[in-house]
Amino acid sequence: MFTSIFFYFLASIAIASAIFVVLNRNAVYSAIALVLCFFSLAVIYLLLEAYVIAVLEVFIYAGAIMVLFLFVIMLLNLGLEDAFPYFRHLQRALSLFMVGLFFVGIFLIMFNEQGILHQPGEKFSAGDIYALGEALFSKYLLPFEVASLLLLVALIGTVYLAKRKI
Amino acid sequence: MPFIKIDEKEFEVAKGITVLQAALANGIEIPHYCFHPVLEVVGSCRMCLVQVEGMPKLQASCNTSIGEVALDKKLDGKYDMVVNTQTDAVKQERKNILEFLLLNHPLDCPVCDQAGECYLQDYTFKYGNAHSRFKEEKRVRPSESLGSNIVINQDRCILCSRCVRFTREISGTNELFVQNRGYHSKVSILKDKPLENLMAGNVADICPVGALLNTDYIHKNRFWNLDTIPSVCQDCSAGCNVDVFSQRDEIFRLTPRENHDVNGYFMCDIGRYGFHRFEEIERVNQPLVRNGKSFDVIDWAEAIQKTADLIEQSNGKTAGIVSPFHTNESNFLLGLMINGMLGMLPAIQAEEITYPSGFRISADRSPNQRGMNNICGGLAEDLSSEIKTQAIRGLYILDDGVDRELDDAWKEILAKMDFLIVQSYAMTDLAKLAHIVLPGLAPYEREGTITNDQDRIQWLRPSLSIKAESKPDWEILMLVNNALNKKAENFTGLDDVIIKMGEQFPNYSGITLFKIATQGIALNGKKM
Amino acid sequence: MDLLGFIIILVKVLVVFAATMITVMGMIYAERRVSAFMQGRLGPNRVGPKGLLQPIADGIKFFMKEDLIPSGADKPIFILAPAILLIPALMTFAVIPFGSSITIFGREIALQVADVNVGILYILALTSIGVYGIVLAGWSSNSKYSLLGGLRSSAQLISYELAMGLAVVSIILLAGSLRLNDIIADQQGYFLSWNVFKQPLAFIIFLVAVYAETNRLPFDLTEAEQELVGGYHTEYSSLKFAMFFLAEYANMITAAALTVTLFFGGWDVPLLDESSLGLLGAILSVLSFILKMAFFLFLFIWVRWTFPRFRYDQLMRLGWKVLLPLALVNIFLTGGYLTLTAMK
Amino acid sequence: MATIIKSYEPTFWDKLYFPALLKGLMVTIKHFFRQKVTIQYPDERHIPPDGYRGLHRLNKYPDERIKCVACEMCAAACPSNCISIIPGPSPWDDGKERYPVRFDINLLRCIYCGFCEMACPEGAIELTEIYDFSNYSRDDLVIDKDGLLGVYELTKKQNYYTKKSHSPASLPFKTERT
Repeated sequence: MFTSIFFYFLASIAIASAIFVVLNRNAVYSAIALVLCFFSLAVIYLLLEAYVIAVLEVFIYAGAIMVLFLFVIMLLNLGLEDAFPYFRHLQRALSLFMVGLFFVGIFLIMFNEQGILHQPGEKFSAGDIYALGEALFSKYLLPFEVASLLLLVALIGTVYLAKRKI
Repeated sequence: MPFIKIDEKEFEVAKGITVLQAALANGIEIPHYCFHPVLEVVGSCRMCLVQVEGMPKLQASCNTSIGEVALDKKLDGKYDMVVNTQTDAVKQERKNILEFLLLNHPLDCPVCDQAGECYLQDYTFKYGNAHSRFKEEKRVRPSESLGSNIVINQDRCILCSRCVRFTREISGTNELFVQNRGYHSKVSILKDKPLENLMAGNVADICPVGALLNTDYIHKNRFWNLDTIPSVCQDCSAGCNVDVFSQRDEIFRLTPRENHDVNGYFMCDIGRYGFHRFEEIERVNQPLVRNGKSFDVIDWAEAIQKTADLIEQSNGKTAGIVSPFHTNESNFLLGLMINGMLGMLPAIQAEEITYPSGFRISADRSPNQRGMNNICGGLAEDLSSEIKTQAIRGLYILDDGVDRELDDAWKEILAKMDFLIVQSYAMTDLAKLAHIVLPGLAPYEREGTITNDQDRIQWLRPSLSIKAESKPDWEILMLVNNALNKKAENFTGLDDVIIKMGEQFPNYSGITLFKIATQGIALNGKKM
Repeated sequence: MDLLGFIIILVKVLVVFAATMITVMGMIYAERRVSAFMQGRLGPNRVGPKGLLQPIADGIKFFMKEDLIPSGADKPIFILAPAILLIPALMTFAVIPFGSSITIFGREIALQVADVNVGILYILALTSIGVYGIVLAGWSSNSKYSLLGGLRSSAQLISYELAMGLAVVSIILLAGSLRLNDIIADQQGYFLSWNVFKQPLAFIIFLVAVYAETNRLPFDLTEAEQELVGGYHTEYSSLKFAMFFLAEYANMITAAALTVTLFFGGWDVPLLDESSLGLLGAILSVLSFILKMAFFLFLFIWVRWTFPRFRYDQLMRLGWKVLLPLALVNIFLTGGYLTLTAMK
Repeated sequence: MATIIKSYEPTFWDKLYFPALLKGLMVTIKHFFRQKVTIQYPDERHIPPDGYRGLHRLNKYPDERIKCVACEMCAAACPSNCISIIPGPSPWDDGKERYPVRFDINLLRCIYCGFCEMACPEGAIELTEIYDFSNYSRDDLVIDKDGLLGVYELTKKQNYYTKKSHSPASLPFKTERT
């Protein structure tokens, strides 16, 4: 009972802040709202007893990635409204299309496979660092390595872009 | 014309002048004490010794005149005389003389008022020894008062006798003489005949050391603290040139300034101490308007407007009273403003004094009588009767200031007027009767030109700052003029007024302050 | 969760909070006194005996000061920023065990507010949140000094967090757990079992990184007063400034506690079995923890008044080109060693 | 002949930096335990050495006569124009006939260079060892003749600061002391 109230509370914060991120015109405020969103998600993970995921959510998304976002926003100091005036229509159409696609996907999953969005069982594997490690390095080794490769490519690309002469 | 050489420089000089004069005229310094250009040569100080070629001993240059020698006797075939002022013998002799002079001269420069303008100090520094060998006690004699604000400090006297010769030759009053002989010599007066003449102040000026001192200035300040402004004395029509010494908006003394066309080297005591008159006066610092028996303070714009309104309303029945105490520019601008009658109050007269040397104290004790007459064509002869006949209802008066005393007849006339505008710096009798008082500047604050009784235009320069809200007189008159006149003229400074003045009075055309400079210009090209 | 448990947790929270605050005050006093002593001065000695009440006077002064908000500032964020910095700084201490355990009311109470199984990650996550406080404070002040201070700080924190995290990874590898209690347990026993002897390289990297993380000299580029006036808190005054101040010192305390926990056996008293001594053991363990921590707090001050500040490029070079590779090598070596011993 | 200077080659230990860092830490910790040099000012007072240039004074002769003759040499020598003197005739019958009617020194303008002391032909103005004469208003920091003579009375017999812990006499003009 308590848990579910807490969950709905957090979920509503997450959704509200997510909406705020999209609607707000001040990029810094959006970024902060996004951080808030991450936090509420992290707490939801905690409710699911997924400690590692929760902490990693804060550590990586809120702590590292969003700081870099904020960094860039401050450095560029954009009045973002007029950033891409020529692409506005295209952008809107595209984003509407993507959102639609996302919802269609979600609904498809919801209606087709009933059990996928369920409460966790007694032992949720993602809460344990050993289980997570084992899963990553056995069952999901290929995606893990692909992700690593992708990051490596991105890293090299960044260095190349940043430094003309290597 | 003798052709001489002094210190490797060649000059052609007038026959009969002395070596010292020739050297000084050509910018060669020869130290001297007893020599003064207008006094008889006595050669007593021996400071001006120089070496003249062909003469066995050093010669006193003040007493060695230059003449022409026969062609075959000319030195180097061309010089009538060859003088050296910088040989070792001359330098050593100067040292010796200074050592002698300082035997009994007290080294009390810190308390001496001459310090800073003292020839003994300067020459000792420049030519003398650094140390004295005199170990004995110095002679100490008491200071004495000689009369006429002059005291003598007998210790400091070097017996150059300039002062004695001054009373004999310039003032012709013969009060001073050298008493006793040798070691006991001193400048003195007879008991029943103190130094009392109107030129007495000059002896303190010509004294090369701090022996003769002016009690008016003694212990008051130090020479190097004072700002010196070359100006003109404003106590009679002679217009002696003076230096005004002031510090922090306070005048400390006046000394005569050399001008051979006016006063020579001297001035009288009337002018010398005249500046004290303006020290303790009740100044008018703000425009005032009459309110019953007393005055109200108003601001300038209002005062100017009120003045203009009054003059306008009188329908030409306003007369202007110019002043011989004001500058040419002020009088001229008042003339411009008043279309009708101009006049002046009775002149301030006193006895005319002329000294044997030709120095003169004018009977007319206002500084600018001549200039006023020049610049205001057609002054009413008898102003009081003219006022009655022309039914004048208002007067605009440039006040003569603290020197003006009103007699009853004039008080009566003024009391009948509808309005009285007085431009003054002090609460004089006149100002007390006024309806509007416009604060102008006092002497030594005001700037402008004045013309002396020999038709010489001279530049009056200010030494003191403008007090409170007072404005220069010409500026007040210009403002009133502009308020009256549709074709207003804006003068940006005195020079503009002088140019305008020159347009109306050909005598004054082409004159600028720059041309007047310190020595003045004789009008009409007439030399005085 | 019963009521008693709840009360115990509450008491622990209060005790830890109060202890942190008192330590902060002590640190402020110590900072001034120690710096003075090192410079041949006496430092504050007027307020109270030996000047001990100086921090209180300072606190009162902070209260009395006018609270200024620059007119160009982004007001909500400007007000929020000090709190964003302070709260994580205070929260971090929750997972650090400051003693063994005591038994009251028949209940064994661990001297630790929360025993989280990912404790070390929790600490790293919270320290990374603290960056927001600095960045937002810098940005919202609408001052170039503040902004530059904030940007420098965030870049510095992100850079050194990597090195620090990787240095910690080798410790985690040794302990085989993210729980701080497990790490302490791993170091229990005799003297040389402390991680500082097992992992000296990791310790040095961690120590350097900690100085950078807490913005202390020689890495206080954030507030390099010669260039940036006061850095990110240039425009702050009164209580908001006090919060920054507090956060900085709270961070130091946490950092010192963490260093002790990770490398110096935490509350471990060398050559002693605390659990066998009961309450005395617990007290000894707490004392041992406090002593070790005090040394590292002193080291913070000591280092501050000894070394000059790094230049920014030097700082970045040190972080990325020296500490990060070293930390990676250290992980590699540790992993290799563990693999080899496991194979045997 | 050019001298060959060997450039400094850092050794392995130098490159590590740690020995140097430890050395630095040792230096500061040594100072930590050293004797402190601070003086506890209001309780203790630093006694300045001879020749210290502090507050001015105007000297007197043993018969109470002011030495100053208002020659204004000090004012002329003063680089900061802080001395203003109004001279007048001396109230004493004999001796030097000048006398300072007013003698003001603006202690805020003064740079305590001591030129006035050197310029004075009478040895009248002197700089004393008094250094703590702070005040709340600028006006009160213009010391007049009476003040200067009062300073002379305070300092003529002995050093103003006799003992470190001794609280000195109050100055002859309005000051705010702790």
